[in-house]
Amino acid sequence: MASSIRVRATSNGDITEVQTLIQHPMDTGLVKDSKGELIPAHFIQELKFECNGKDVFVANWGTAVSKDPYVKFSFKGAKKGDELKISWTDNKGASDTTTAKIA
Amino acid sequence: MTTTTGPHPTRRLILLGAASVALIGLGNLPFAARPASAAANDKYPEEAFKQKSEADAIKALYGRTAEPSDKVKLDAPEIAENGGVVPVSVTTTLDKVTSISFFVAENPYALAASYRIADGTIPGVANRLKMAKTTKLVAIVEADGKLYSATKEVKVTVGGCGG
Amino acid sequence: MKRACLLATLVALTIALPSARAATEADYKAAYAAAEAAAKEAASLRHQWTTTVSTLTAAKKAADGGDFDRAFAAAKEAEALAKASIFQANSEKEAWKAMEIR
Amino acid sequence: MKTPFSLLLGSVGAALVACALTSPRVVAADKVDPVADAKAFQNFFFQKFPNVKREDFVNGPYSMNEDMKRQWQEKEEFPPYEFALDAGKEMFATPFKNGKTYADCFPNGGIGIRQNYPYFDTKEGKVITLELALNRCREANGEAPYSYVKDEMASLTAYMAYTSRGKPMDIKIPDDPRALEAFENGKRYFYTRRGQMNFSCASCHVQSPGERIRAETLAPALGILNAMPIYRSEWSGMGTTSRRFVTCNSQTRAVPLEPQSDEYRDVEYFLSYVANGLPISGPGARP
Repeated sequence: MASSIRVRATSNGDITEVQTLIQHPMDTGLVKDSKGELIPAHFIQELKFECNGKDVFVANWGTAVSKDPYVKFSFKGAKKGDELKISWTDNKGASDTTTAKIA
Repeated sequence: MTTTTGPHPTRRLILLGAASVALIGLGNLPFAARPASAAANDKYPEEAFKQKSEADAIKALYGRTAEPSDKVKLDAPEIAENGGVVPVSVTTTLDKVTSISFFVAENPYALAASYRIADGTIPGVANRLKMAKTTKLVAIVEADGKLYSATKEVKVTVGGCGG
Repeated sequence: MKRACLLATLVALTIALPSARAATEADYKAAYAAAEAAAKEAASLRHQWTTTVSTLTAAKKAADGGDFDRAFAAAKEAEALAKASIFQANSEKEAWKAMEIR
Repeated sequence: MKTPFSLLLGSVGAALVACALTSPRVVAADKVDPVADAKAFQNFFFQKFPNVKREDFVNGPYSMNEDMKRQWQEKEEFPPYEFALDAGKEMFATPFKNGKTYADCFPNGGIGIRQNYPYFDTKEGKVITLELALNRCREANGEAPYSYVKDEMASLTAYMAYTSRGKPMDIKIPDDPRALEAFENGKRYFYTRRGQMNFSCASCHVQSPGERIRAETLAPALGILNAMPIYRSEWSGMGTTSRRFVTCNSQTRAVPLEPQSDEYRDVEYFLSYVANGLPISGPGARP
């Protein structure tokens, strides 16, 4: 199955811009389903971006991050072809990881 | 989605994750070299995410208050197209930034997201947040151990003519 | 706009009928049957309103609970709504042309 | 009640004259003229919004409001329908149990043809929409049909729309009285008031596009289906044309019809035809 993480990392000069879209329900635990029962909270808590063995960006998320979450940031010190490792863990202990080459 | 469900309750997994992050951190010292500031520790700020009000959440996360600064540029829509998906971003000209966080005052829990900015990472982030209703949105940037903030009001209401 | 006010008065008029004494189950049954017939006609004209359906269900629920006053009133209201939607369907057969871009 | 015969005759005469004066097309009104209708429809919007570029009308509410257009363009960098698009592409290539695929059911393998849907099938004498054709393809190959309002149908139509992006809408009305009748039926549905709110599609999308109903900015009717299927933040999920018609009905407190019922297929035929020439922009992201 395709990874839940879509990532686009493009570098120009020394700055690499990273965009990520992750397939995840991000349930708040405050919403009821059609039968009126509360849908339990299920959301990504930590999302890590690692490049050349260093954590360049770490996100700690609560329940207010949108469904299929998106995040964009940039960092220096990487060049075309370097590998970016992205991994997330959610409050149920599930996790997923992927790697992407910087274009 | 390859999901590896942790054998033990999530707390164990998070601590494990946090420990490994700390090790890497020590490995090349970007975090350790920074003066010890409350937010830069690597544990998932469980307490801060539990706070209802924005003031309590800031205190729980950073342990002190922030002062407004025009060096923090917060971009958010005036009227949210939809409360479930509000594009929000922040950039700043401050340097030695170690953390950026977003607080949605009127949400059940104010702290929405907190980002740890490593050395060499541009201090800025764009993301999409949920907002329960018309609310004050606060962005906090931690730079060189001090807190700077920017605030904007975002109008949120339901759409449609009400079936 | 004139047609909308006409519609509103029609609905208000039929609901405002004062029911002097407490409604009995028989009153409710008669009112419900009339409402259901009107709703069927509205459905056949493909102009049913969601509020007609929900008011009919509310009437039935009240009746099942033995509260025939509320059930009777709800059935009357459902009938009024169904009649209004029938009026809308018939008047719109020609009225739509007024809004057409020519 | 006996009205003098002459009085009656006079009033009928007056009415006829008045009628002839008011609308030059009174004679033509009975004969269905889609070409003239489409021309009038497009000119109405081009004149009402002179500074909206013609092809921008397909962007719905975003063609009406700069601030929302900025929010939309930000989202388009990494749109939320990305997952549905990939799923649709995968489904499109996955053979049925009998080894055939969707490509065998459609001209040109189903690629780049969305702009010709819906079309009028002269054999069956009715409008065939892309969603109906997809389910027929599934049934013809021994597969169960998908729900018209759920994700699978949205993913398939998202992929097919994506392969037609930028191509001008190109709907044909054959010279067949039943096709003209379907077009007219769709037009009648579009302008007919329904529901307790007593709104027609035109009340919102012709009389007040660009204005708000609470937080939502209303899209112009011109090109309103060019972006289908759409990922709506409100649904935090994909929606097909069928799902949009059903939800629009319930918003005006009208009981929705069956997805793909005659009225829905005909109004899709009408709305697509009058948008001929405007580019396909699906799948779209909407509030």
